[in-house]
Amino acid sequence: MDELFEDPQPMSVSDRVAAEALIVDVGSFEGPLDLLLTLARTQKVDLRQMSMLALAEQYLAFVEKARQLRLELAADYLVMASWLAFLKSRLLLPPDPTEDGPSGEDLAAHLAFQLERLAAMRDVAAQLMGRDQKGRNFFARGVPEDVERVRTVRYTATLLDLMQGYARIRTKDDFRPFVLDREHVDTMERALERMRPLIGYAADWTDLVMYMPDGWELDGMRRRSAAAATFAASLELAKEGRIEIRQTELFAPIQIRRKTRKDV
Amino acid sequence: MSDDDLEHEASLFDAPTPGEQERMVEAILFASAEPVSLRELEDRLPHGCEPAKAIATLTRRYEGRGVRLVRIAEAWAFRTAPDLGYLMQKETVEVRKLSRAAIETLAIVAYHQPVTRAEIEEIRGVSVSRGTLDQLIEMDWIKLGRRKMTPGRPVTFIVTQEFLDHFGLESARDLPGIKELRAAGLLDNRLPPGRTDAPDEERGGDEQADMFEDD
Amino acid sequence: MSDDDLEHEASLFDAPTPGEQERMVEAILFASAEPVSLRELEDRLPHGCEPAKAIATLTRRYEGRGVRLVRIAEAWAFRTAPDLGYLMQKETVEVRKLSRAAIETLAIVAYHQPVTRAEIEEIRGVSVSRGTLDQLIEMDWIKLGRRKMTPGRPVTFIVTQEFLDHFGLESARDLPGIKELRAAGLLDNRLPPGRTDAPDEERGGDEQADMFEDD
Repeated sequence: MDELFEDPQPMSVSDRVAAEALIVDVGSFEGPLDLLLTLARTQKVDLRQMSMLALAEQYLAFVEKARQLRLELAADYLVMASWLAFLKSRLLLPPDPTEDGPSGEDLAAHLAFQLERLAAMRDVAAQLMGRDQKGRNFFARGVPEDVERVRTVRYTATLLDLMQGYARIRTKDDFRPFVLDREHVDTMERALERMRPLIGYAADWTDLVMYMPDGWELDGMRRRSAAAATFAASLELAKEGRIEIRQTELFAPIQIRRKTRKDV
Repeated sequence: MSDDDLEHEASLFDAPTPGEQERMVEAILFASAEPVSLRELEDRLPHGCEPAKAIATLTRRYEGRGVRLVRIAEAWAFRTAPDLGYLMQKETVEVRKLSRAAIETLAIVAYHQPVTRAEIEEIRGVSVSRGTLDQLIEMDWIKLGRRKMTPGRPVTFIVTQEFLDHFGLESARDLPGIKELRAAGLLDNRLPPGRTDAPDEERGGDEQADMFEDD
Repeated sequence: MSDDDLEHEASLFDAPTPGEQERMVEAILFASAEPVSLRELEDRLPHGCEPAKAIATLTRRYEGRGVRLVRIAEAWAFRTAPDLGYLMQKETVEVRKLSRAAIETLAIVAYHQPVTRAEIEEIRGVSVSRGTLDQLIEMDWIKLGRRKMTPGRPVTFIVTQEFLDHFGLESARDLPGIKELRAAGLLDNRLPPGRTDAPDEERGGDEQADMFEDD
């Protein structure tokens, strides 16, 4: 049992401490750019003057150390390492005239810009958080008096509502389902017959559904047939110049209204 | 705390100037969610402050302004000047569809006017609530007509000019008749034969004929 | 409406005196915890009022007092003077401790707005977790701006009025150090050399100018 837990080559205490410190450190970096910035700070020179080559070497050494200690580095640290290795080679080797692409200097300059920009953002973030803040340094009114909404309700109805309401009452006592020979089929002719006498009253936009035979909306097959017939009839009426049709958006109710005489 | 500390504290917290105290009280009262008592002000202000004085000055300062410093029981708070309360209201108009009962009642009045409440109830087959009629009267769509010359002399209801304007009608006679309703599929049954009880005397000849014609 | 009515209305709605207008604006601003825009003031004040003038007078009146009238983008609000914050322990709200990632992301949005998530990641050199942006949105410090007119039409983030209010800023222009950063070219969106896909070529003149517009 004991063998299982025994390290074949025990690490020295100092190695362990160093390894652990590094683990903690890696965890506290917010990505490779942050690690680079921290390393750059140890050079104690202005970011604009510092050597990107030296920085790249520092970073690569750090990654190498982590590898030796078998620390797992997130993929983006390794991506940055390979990019820095590439940068290093570009900076060290004479430019290959057959190869396109940015020069080592361009790449280094951009990295310097990125670091400087990140550093600047860190600074202003700290300045921002150091400002007087609402709820901490200054305060809003403690008892805001909300604007009271005085709501007035205005009721409305259309002529079609009125007529349907009346029809409903007149037919209530002796209601007989609308029976036709082809009982589930509405035709454009019938829809036209139905709509013509009513259309004169549609001064306002009214839903096409209102012109379907009463009760037909309750039955799927009848509803489809009536909707198609009523729609076809409304197209016919529009063609005749008697009505206008609109649909405010996709799948919104289709609405019609009569055309005023002067437009006819 | 040692004596030294106490002494140090006392000198650190020399009472601020009256003007400073006034600013402090003003800020505390502004930010507080509840009225603040003198005692609490004393607790919160630096040592040696006299909040009562600051309150007195502030009260004068805010006299006639848009907000006032008011006393609520033993505590103080800023409140909107009462004459400006109306600024804290916002009017909105909501348009709502008339209820089915109201539409039916309105339709009956329109088609059968002048009509009594009892007649409306008979036609609808259910009682008509006072509220429904009131609502329609309030909307200025129906109004009281002549009393009926029948026992009890019941009041009648008729539609108003406002009603005609709203529905774009020149007169109630322009309402489509039964025949048109039927042709439109809105009325898809036959009236039972022999039903001649409709109190429609007022309606014009043509329309009346329409209404009771079987096809 | 008859001419008489019109005249009557005109006299009814004569603009209140400047002093009255000032009281009204004072009352409305005092009553609201949120900044109130000029437009809203105009809506709520009687016809013919000039809230901008009243605000100018009020701002002077409250100078040096315990509460101040401050401008936040196109809106105004009363806030206690920052030097008195120490008196308000009772009102202090515990702000959720923000992570370093959240603070940096917030600063990047404020200084680079409108900015896409990809741009934030480019600047920080690390991916931005959905949770960080969500947290800032939930705190009402950042919000979605217009989509970028670049391939994929990515959404952008901008700071809110609440952000400006919280940090006592009149506008994004007043962010600490923003002039220097711009002068140093650190707010430019420089592409890495060799990258020609330019996902953000729209940045530049137009959008940069937007930064100083209120949204």
